Amino acid sequence: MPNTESFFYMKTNRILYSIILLSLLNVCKMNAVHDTMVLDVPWDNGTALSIKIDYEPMWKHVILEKADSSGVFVPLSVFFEGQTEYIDSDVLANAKQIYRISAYTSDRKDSLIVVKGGVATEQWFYMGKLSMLILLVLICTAIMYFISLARRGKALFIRRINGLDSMDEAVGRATEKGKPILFIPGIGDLDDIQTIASLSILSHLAQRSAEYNTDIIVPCKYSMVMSAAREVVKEAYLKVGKPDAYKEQNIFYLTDDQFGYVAGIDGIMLREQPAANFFMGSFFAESLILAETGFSTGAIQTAGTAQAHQLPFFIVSCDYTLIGEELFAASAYLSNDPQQIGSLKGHDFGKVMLIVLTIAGVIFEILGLHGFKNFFTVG
Amino acid sequence: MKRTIPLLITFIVGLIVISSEFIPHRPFSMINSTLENWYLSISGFAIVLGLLSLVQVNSSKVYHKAENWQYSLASLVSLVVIVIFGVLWGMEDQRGILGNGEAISAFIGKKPFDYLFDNGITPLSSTMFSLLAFFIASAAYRAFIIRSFESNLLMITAVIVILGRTSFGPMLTSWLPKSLSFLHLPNLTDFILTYPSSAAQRAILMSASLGIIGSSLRIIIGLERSYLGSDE
Amino acid sequence: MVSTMSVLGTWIGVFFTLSIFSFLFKDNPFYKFAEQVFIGLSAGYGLIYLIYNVLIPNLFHKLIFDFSHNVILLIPATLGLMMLLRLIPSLQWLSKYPLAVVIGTAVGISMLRYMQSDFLNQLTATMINPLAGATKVEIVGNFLLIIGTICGIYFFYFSRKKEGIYSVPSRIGIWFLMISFGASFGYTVMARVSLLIGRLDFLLKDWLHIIK
Amino acid sequence: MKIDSQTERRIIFIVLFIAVMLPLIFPIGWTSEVSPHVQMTYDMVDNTPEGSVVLLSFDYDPSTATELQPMAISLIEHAWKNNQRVIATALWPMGVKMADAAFQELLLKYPSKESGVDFVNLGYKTGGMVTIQAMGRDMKSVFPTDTKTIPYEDIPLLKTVRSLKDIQFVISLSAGDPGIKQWIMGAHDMFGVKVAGGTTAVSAPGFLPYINSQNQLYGLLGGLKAASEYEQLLGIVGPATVKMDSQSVAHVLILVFIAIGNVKAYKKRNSKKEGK
Repeated sequence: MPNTESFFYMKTNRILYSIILLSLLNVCKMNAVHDTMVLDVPWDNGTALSIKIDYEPMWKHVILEKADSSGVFVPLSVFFEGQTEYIDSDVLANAKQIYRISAYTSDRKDSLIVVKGGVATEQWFYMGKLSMLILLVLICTAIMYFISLARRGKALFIRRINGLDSMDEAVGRATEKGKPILFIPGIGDLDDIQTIASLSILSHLAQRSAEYNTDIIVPCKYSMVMSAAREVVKEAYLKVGKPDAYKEQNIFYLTDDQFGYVAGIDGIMLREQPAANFFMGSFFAESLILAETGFSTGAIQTAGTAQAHQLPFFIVSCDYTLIGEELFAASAYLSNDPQQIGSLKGHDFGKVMLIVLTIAGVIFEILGLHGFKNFFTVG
Repeated sequence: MKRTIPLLITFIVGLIVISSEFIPHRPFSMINSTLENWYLSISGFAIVLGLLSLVQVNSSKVYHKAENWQYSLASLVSLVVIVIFGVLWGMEDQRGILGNGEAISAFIGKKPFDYLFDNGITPLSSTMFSLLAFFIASAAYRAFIIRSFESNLLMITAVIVILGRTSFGPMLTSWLPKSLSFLHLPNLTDFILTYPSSAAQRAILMSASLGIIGSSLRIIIGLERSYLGSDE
Repeated sequence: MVSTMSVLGTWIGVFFTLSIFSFLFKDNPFYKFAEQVFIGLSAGYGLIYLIYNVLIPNLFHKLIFDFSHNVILLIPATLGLMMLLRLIPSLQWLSKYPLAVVIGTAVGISMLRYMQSDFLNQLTATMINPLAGATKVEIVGNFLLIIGTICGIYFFYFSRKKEGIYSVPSRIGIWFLMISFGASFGYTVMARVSLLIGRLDFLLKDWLHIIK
Repeated sequence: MKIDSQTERRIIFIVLFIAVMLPLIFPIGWTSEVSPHVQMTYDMVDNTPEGSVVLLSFDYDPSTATELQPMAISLIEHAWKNNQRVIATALWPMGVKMADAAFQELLLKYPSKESGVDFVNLGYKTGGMVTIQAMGRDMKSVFPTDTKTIPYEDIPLLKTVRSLKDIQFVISLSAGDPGIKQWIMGAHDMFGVKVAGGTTAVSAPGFLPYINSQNQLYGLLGGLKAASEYEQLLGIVGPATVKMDSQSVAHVLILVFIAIGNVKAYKKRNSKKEGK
């Protein structure tokens, strides 16, 4: 690129100069570059322009430059053979951009320059995300519809989920043994929806433990999770009418460090000997350390995570494991709360939609009709 | 009231974030990035809460001479020491309030904070993590027993993949004729990982995404509010 | 002096390494000590790191040196401080405001990102022409991929009892899940052993100098 | 002979410990085949033009360094061999130090590479995906300075880099969350930047669905084996290659454990039947 730069090296007023040059060249070389267009990329945030060039194959080197704020052209891209479009996605909205296209033959004896400008504008809708919006609206509407159905008292069926009934038994066993129960809300922060799902399960378990007068220990990896967990447990104790039994010091922060947190929990398991362990939320590599240490202390263990690659470890080391969506279904199933069950029905609607769309997509692909898949392709 | 306004805030903020995904026009596109930056700062402050809880729990153990209080003292001391080091001389290329502590760095080879990191946190963290090697062996020994059809599937795939990932696993099946090359261990491992395993992972991801979308929606419209706690 | 300190550093590292390993045998004072030091050090590390790398450059530095352009940053600063009001019982309720902003932002973003990456993109990735595989093995694989995905999703369908004909796809779904879990487990062994190798490498190389 | 389960565990632990240690002291020297996802990553780096700016995100901490650090070193070395310029960032606090360590080690081999010109370490930011999205809009606002507190605009390497879109590819070396997934969602899905990943062997299967026709992920290095394969492709004998022997021995041992476990369970079942 630098050697071609030197050929047309101009210090002042490059734009004017090149326009004159362009008109001269165009006279002697008609038809060489059929068309050059600088177009706004439609339906976006006005930060992209599409530069389209239609040129004869004789032009082997096509260089695209863009004028910066002082009018100096800086190189942007070199077209490879056969390339006809370049998307400049680094453009300020609503400001005129000037591009210079220089084309050379392979022996560099002949050359041609075109200067064009264009404006990228902000639109009010991202067309590329239409399918996402439609599906999102469909799912959300379905969820809200089922929630309102449930609230109006319609009985909605949810099948049994393995492992959930045993959670209450585990709390019961801890009570018999006079040992505490340990609840780990995962290592995700409060911005992880799994953590929030985990907190609604905690709410249920805290109620049970309050009823049975069993201590519930909740070590947290993040301060915000700790604050929220305290609120949740406090409310649960309040609900069953035992606000005085609530012990704030049992819900505490350990450290933000993944393995520091695990080391601390292992210590708690060995020293407090909880009779029931619950691992609910987002887990990573630490899953097996927790589950195996818990196993060696003989606790009943229930785990639940949507973190697909940690599931095998929970499955081999825990008594019950909630897999993926089951974690989100759990609090609906446990609480029997109509709005949560309604929501779960809405998710099921989404699953049916997924299955139908997948089958339809496969059929369209087999038939060679790619429009269907393309419509759902975003980004 | 004390809970209604926060719920309203969550609703408005959530709605802005979602709509700005689809509306590329200002001001929506700008509000979103602003909110994203705020998020960083707010969560930055929150860590203080956790540290105070840690100090509270441990100092009360020390104060009341609870069982194992000596260890709580160790925890407090290490916390205080590393924080003081960090505040006084900074970390890495960041200056502390006493500057870069050239003299002390010359003495121990690096800043005291970094020294504690390299010789304290690093070995502790990696050793804790390495315990997994032992646990995965004991879990395999205990759990991979021929039982039901489903658990056998789990065990057999695990064994194939364990073999396929070693250096010599491939040698075991390299004699197979070309027509049966898909049974060659590395190929079989890749096949399992690329097709059936991917399919299951996809099913988990897709259905869980619905759970996440649903929970998010419930939080935005204020139905799920456990994280805010009681209304007092 | 530097070399003495670095030798001392290695010995500290060795002490902590062996203390943690001793946990495999049983709980003991060395592990208890190492565990508590670990918690203290890493919590302190997190705080210092956050101050130097997030709060100072993104907030304080901007507010102090270029206040007029960054007035808006007073909002997150205030919200951050409000988060700390949790410590004062009578003002605890105020900490729910920043929490609401944080959750609102996080939830909005998760909803969109999971919709796009885990729902839509995985959906379109499964919309394949199974017959387009280059080899027989690929074609079989493609069919398995489609069937496995569909049955797997059905496994998570909660609105119907798994009885009679309806139990079939869900059962197939479990098979796929089990294969996937087995594969993940097997694949992981390697990683876990690597970690142990890393520690042994430290003990044998940096400490005992047995290996190069 | 009756052994309780605690003792049994301890025996397993000790045998494994010794079995992993011995090959480190007495190396064996097995070679391995290169798997396709490693090749894809290698090709992506190899096909990126000279002078390009690339980004390596260090989303791990010392605990996973055995697996991920050799990848970091190989990837930086590969980029430098091709005269690409490397930006290091971290979504994990301790990743910053891992990046520094990797650069330091390679500077011994490539003394001509210059900080700020051939590489720069921008450090850590919290926030995961939120941060990545912000980087896609404006890198400077996220990283006002590098880790040496040199202002963004004074770093020669960053002259042409305004946002993520100016970066040829992102490779996230990730031990968990935030990591590859956030980069896929934030950088690829939102801004169309090529993303590849290096991760621990355990997390790798979870990312395979992202290697698809959408190219959400351009390649994936999973664990030490992938790292040693990458070293093989680069033609160097690195730390990963040496450690593969121990690996293989440990794998066989675990298979032996599984076999013993089954024999034991079988005997137990038989004796129960006889007991009846």
